[in-house]
Amino acid sequence: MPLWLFSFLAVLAVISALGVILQRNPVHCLLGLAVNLLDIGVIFIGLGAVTVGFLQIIVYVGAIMVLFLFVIWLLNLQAEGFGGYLGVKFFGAVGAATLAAELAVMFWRAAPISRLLAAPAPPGSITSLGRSLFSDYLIAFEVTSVLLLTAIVGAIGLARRLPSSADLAERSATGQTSLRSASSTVERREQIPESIPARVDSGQGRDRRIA
Amino acid sequence: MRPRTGGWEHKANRGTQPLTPVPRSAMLIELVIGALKAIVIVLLALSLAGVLLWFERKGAALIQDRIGANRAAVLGVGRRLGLPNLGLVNTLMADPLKLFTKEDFVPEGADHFLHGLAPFLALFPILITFAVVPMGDTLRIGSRTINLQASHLDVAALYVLAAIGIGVYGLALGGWASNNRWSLLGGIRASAQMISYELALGLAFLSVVVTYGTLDLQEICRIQGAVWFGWLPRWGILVQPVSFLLLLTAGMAESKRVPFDVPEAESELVAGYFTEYSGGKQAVFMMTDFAEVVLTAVLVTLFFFGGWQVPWLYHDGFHFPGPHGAFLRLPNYAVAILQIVSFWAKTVFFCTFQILVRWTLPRFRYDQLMQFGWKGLVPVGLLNLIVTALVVVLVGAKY
Amino acid sequence: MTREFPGLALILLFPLIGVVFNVFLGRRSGRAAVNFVAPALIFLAFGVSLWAFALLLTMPRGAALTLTLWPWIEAGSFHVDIALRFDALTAVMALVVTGVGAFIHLYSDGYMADDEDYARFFAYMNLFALSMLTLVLADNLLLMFVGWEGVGLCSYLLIAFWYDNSEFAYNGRKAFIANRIGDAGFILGILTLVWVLASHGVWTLTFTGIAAHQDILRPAATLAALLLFLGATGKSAQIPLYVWLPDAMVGPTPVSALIHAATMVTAGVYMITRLNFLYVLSPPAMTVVAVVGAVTSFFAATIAIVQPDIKRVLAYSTISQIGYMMLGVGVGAFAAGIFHLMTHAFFKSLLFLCAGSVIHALDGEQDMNRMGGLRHQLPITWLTMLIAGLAISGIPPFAGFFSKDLILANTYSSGQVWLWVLGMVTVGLTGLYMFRLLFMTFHGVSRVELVRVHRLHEAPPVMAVALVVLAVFSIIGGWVGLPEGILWGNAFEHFLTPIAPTMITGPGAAVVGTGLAAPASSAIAFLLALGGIAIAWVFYLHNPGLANRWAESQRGLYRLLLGKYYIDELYNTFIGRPLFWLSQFVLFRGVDTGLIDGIVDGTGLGIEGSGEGLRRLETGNVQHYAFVYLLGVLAIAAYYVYLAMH
Amino acid sequence: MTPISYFLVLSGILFATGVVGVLVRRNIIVMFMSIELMLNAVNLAFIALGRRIGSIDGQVIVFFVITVAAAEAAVGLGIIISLFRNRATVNADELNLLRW
Repeated sequence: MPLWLFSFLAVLAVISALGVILQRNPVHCLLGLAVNLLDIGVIFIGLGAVTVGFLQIIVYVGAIMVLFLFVIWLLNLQAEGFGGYLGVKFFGAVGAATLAAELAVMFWRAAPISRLLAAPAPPGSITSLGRSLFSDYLIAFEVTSVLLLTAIVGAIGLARRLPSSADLAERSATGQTSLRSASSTVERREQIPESIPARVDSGQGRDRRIA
Repeated sequence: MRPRTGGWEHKANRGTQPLTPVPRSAMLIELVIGALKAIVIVLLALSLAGVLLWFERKGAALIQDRIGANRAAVLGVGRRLGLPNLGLVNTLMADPLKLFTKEDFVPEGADHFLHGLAPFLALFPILITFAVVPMGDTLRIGSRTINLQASHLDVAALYVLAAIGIGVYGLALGGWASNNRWSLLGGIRASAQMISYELALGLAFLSVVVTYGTLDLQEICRIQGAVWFGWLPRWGILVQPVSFLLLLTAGMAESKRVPFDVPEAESELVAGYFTEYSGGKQAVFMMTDFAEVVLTAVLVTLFFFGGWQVPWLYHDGFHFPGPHGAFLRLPNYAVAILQIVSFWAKTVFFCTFQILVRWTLPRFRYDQLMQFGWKGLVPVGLLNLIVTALVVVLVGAKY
Repeated sequence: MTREFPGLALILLFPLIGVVFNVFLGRRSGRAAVNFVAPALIFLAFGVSLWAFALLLTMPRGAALTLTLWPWIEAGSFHVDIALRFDALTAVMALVVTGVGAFIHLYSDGYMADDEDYARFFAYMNLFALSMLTLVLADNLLLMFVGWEGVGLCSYLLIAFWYDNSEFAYNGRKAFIANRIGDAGFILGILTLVWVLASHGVWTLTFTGIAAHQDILRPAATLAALLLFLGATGKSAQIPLYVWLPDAMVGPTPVSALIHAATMVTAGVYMITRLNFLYVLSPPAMTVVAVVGAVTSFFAATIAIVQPDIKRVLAYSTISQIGYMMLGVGVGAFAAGIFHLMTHAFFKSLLFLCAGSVIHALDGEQDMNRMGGLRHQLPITWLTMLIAGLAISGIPPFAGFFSKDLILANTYSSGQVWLWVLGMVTVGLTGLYMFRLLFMTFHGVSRVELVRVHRLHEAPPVMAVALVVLAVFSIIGGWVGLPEGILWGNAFEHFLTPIAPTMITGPGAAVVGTGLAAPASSAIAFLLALGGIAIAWVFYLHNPGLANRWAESQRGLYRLLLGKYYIDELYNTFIGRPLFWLSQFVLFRGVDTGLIDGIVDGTGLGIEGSGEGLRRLETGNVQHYAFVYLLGVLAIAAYYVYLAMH
Repeated sequence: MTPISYFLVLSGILFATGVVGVLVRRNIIVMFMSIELMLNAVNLAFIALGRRIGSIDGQVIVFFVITVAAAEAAVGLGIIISLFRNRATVNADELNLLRW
C-alpha cells in the first residue's frame, strides 16, 4: 500500500474515530463509526487481506451498524449533554492518551517486531483463508456457528416484549384478545412503527431528537 | 525519521515486482484505458437508467391504457412527420432540466449535512458496483489485450454484496435527516427491507458461487461459455433455477419497487424516505432506484444468462452445433462487439421485465413483505445452498 | 494356573440389572414382573456360577478363573484393578450366595406378597446379592472392601426396611454403627498391609500379590490380622460387636435368612480364610480368633436358651454357629470353617425361612409363648424345620454333624483343649435351645391366640419350594465332607486345600493324632447333642412347668440370660453414655458452638465488616470500573514498553 | 510502501480513541460503538502483523473477531433495548443498580 494512500486512510480513520467519540448526536457517532469501519476495511484490502476486508464491510458496515442505527431510532436517543463524573472522564482521557503513547512506543521500538525476518505477503485469497478455516481452525469455526445461534436466541429472548399484566387486563377488558391473538403477525407489524410516533408525540420528541 | 522497521518492506516485495519496469507511456495508456472503461460502463448504466425512466412512464401508460408522456416535442417535428409522440423529450430532457433547476428545499430542523449527503450516499454504492461488471471477454487492439471489465477483482461477488450493503445508509439517513415522521418511517422500512432481502440475495450469491467455484464475475461468465450435449449452452439458469428466482426477487426488493415499495408507499407514507426531497436530490434518489434495477438485471444476466456469452460464439467465431457443425470465423473486434451487445440486450430485457412486474403486481403489506423475506426466501435460499453444496461435494465441482 | 473367563462379569451383571430394573421400573412394571425378575436374575447368576464351577473342576487343583474389567486406581506405582477371581474358595461362597440367595428370593415372593414396598425390597435384595458377590469375587482387598461396605449398607437398609417403626429404624442404625466400628478396623488393617508392603516397594493389594510377600508381612502380621479381625467381629457378629445381630431380626425374615444367617455375617470367616496366609503368620492372632470364636459360641448359646422370641433364638444361634466357624479358622482349620459356613448357610437359612413361615402363618407373631402345637397346621414347615434342627444340633447324617465335628476335631488336634471343651458344651446347648424352639413352636398344647387360630395357613407353594430345597441340602449338604476314609472322604477339604490349606497351629499342635481319636470326639458330640435334645424334651414337652420352676429357683441366672448378660446396657453405660455426654457437652457445646461456630461466625463477621468498608468502591458505574481496568492495561503496557526500550 | 509499524501505531491510536469513548461518553450505545472501535483497532493490528510474518492466521482471527462482534452486537443491543424498556434511560450514570 503506497504511503500516500495510507496517509489518507489513516487520517480519515482518526478523524472518523474522533467523530465517534466527540459527536453529540448518536446518529452522527454512528456515521463516524461506519466511515471508520469502511476505512479500516479498505486498509485490510490494501494489506492483502481482501476477503476479510470485504467481509468487514459487509458484516460490520452493512449489518451491524444498521442494527445500531435501528436501536438508536427505536430508543429515540437524543443528543448527549456534557456532565457526569468529570474526574473519571478527565483522568480516563489522560490514561487513554498515555495508552496511545505507550502503544506507539511499543510498536515503534519493539525489538521482536523489528528483528523478525521479512516474510512474503500471505495470499489474501479466499481459497487460502477458507482452507485455513476448514482445517486448522475447524473447531473454532464450528463453535462460532454455535455462538451465533446462541446469540440469535439470546437477542430474541432479550428484546422480545412480553405483554405486561396491565396489557393483558386491558386486552381482556376490551375483548381484543381473540382478535389480536388470531393474527400475531399483525401485532408484530405494529410494534415498530408504534413505538416511534408514540415517543415523538410525547411532546419534546422532535426537538430532542435533533438537538 | 526513518523507522527501524522499514528495511524489510523492500526485501519482502522485491520478489513480486516485475523485473523490467513498465515504461511511463505504457502506464499512461493503461490508465487511460482503465478510465475509459470505467466511464463507459457508468455512463451506459446511467443512460440505461434514464431510458428506463422513460420506458416506465410509457410502459405504465401502455398497460393502463392511457397515452402517457407526450407533451414536449421539439418544434413538433415528429408530429409533422407523422410519428407518434413518444414523450422522449419531456422525460429525457425536460424533466431532468426541471428537476435540477428546482429549489433545493430543506425542511426546518433537518440535519442539513446528512440531508444533502444522503442521496449521493445512496447512489454511489450502486454505481461503483458496475466497476466489476464484465461487458465482454477480451478485446485485442494491436498488441494490447483489454479486459472488458473496468476493474478485475478476484472477489467481485463479495464486492458487489458489500456495495449493496452500504447502499442502505443513504436511504436510512435520508429518512432520518429529513425531520419528518413519514420520512423516518420510510427510512426504517427501507433499511429493514434491504437488510432482510440482502440475506436472500447473499444466499443466492452463495449458491451461485458454490456452483461456479469462483467469486470472479468475469470467470463466472467464461465458465458459462461451455455447452452440454454439444449444443446446449451451460447457462446458470439451467443449473440454478431456484437461485435465479431468488436473486430476481431479492434484487427487485432491493430496488424498493412495486411490489416491494413499502418504504415509499405513497398511500401510507407520502413518498417514504424522500418525502422531503425535491429537485436534484430527489432526481438522484430516483436515479438510484433505476440504477438498482439495472444492477439487478446485470447480476441476473451475469449469473444465470451467460453474461456476455452468445451461444456458440467463441473467441474466434461461431462454432455451430451439429455433426458437421458450421464454423463462422469472426475477427476479434466483431466478437467483442457481439458480446457487448449480447450483454446489454440481456440486461435491457431484464430491466424491462422488472418494469412490467412493477405495473402488474400490487404492493405487499409490510408484514407480508417481511414474512416473504424471512420465512419464504431465506429458507428456500438455505435449502438451495445446502442442496447445491451437497451436489457439488457428491458430483465434484465439475461445472 | 489362571484362566480368563469373561462369564464372571455376568455373575455381577445379573444382580446389577435387577437393581436397576427394580429401582427405576419396579413400581411401574408391577408386582408380577418384580416377583419374576428379581429371583430369576439371581437364578441366572447361580447358573453362571455353576458354569464357572464346572469349568474350575476341569482345571487342575488350585486353579482360578480371572477377569480384569478395568483399571480402578492408578496413582504412581499403586495400581488397583476392578478384577474378579473365581477359585475354589470363591466357588463355594458364590454358589452358596447365589444358590441359597436364589431360593430365598423365591421365598420372598411369597413372604412379601402383602407388602406394598416390594420393589424397594427386591432392589435392596438384588443390591445385596451384587455386593456380596463383589465381596467374594474380588481379586484384591480394596474391591473386597467395596463389597464389604456394600453388604453393610444393604444390611442397614433391610433391617430398617419398615422404617416407619422407629424402633426398627433404631436397630438399623445400631447395626450400621457396630459395623462401622468393625469397618474402621478393616480399613486400618488394609492400610497396615499397604504400609508394610509399600515400605518394601511392593504396591499391590491383590490376594495373590500379598500372599507372595509373606516375609515382608511377618513383622506386621499380628497387627494387621487383629485389625482385620475387628472388621470380622463387626460383620460376623462376634464378641465384642455382636450386639447388633439380635436386633437385626426386626427386618423381614428372608433378610434374616439371607443376610443375617447365610451370607453376610459369614463374610468375616470368608475374609479370614481368604487371608489365611496372613493369619498363619501370627499365632497370637490365630489364638485370639479361636478364643473369640469359642467364647462367642458358648456365650450366645446360653442366651439362646431362654429367649422367648423365635427369631432372636435363631439370631443367637447364628452368633453361636459363626463362633464355631471362627473357632475353626482360628485353629487353622480353614476348610472346616468354610465347610461349616456352607452347611450353616443351608440349615440356618432354612431355620429362618421356617420361622418366617411360622410368623407368616401367625400374622407376625414371634413370641414362642404364644405358639405351640403348630405341626398339625404347618406340616411342611414342621418337617423341614425339624430337619434343620437336627442338622444344626449335629445329629448324623445331617449336614451340621460333619462340619461341626470337623471343627471340634481340629480344635482338639490343636491342643487347645479348653476351647474344645467349650465347643462340646455348646453342642449340648445347641441341641437344647434348638429343640426348645421346636417343641415350644410345633409341639405341646397350642397357646396361639384365638383370633389367629382360624387364619393359620401353611406356607404358599413358592415358600414351600424353598423350604424343601433347603431341607434337602440340609440333609445332604454335609456329605461332601465325610470323615476321611469313608467313601470319598473329605472331598470338600481337598477341594479347598490349595487355597486354604488346613494348618493346625497352637500350642498343642504336636499332639495331633494322639489322645482322643476323631471318632471319639464325634461320638461325644453326638451324645451331648442328644443330651441337649433330651433336656429340651423334658423341660418343654414332657413336663412343661419345669422350665418355669427352674427359672424361679435360679432367678439370678435366668434374669442374666434373659437380659442377654446386660451387654447392651453395659455398652450403653460405659460407652454410649460417656460418648453421648462427650458429644453433647464437650464436642457440641464446647467445640462446635464455641470454637468452630466462633471461627465461622468470626470469619463471616470479618468478611462482612471488610465488605462493608470495601463496597463503597462499587459505585455501580461501568465507567469507573473501566477506568480501573484501564489502569491495569496501562501497567501491563508499561512493562512491554520497558521491554521494548531495553 | 508503508512500513507495518505505521499500521500498528494507527491501530494503537484508534484503540486509545475507543478507550476514551468508553470512558467519557455516557450514552451506552455510544460506549458500545467505542468498543467496536477498539475491536477494529485490534483487528487492524492482527492483519498488519499477519502480513508482517506472512501468515494467514491473522486474517482468520479477524474473521472470528468479526463473527464474535456480530454476536456481541446482537446480544448487547438486545440488552440495551430491554434495559431501556425497564429503566427508560440509556445513560450509563443512571444505570447503577449494581452498587452498594
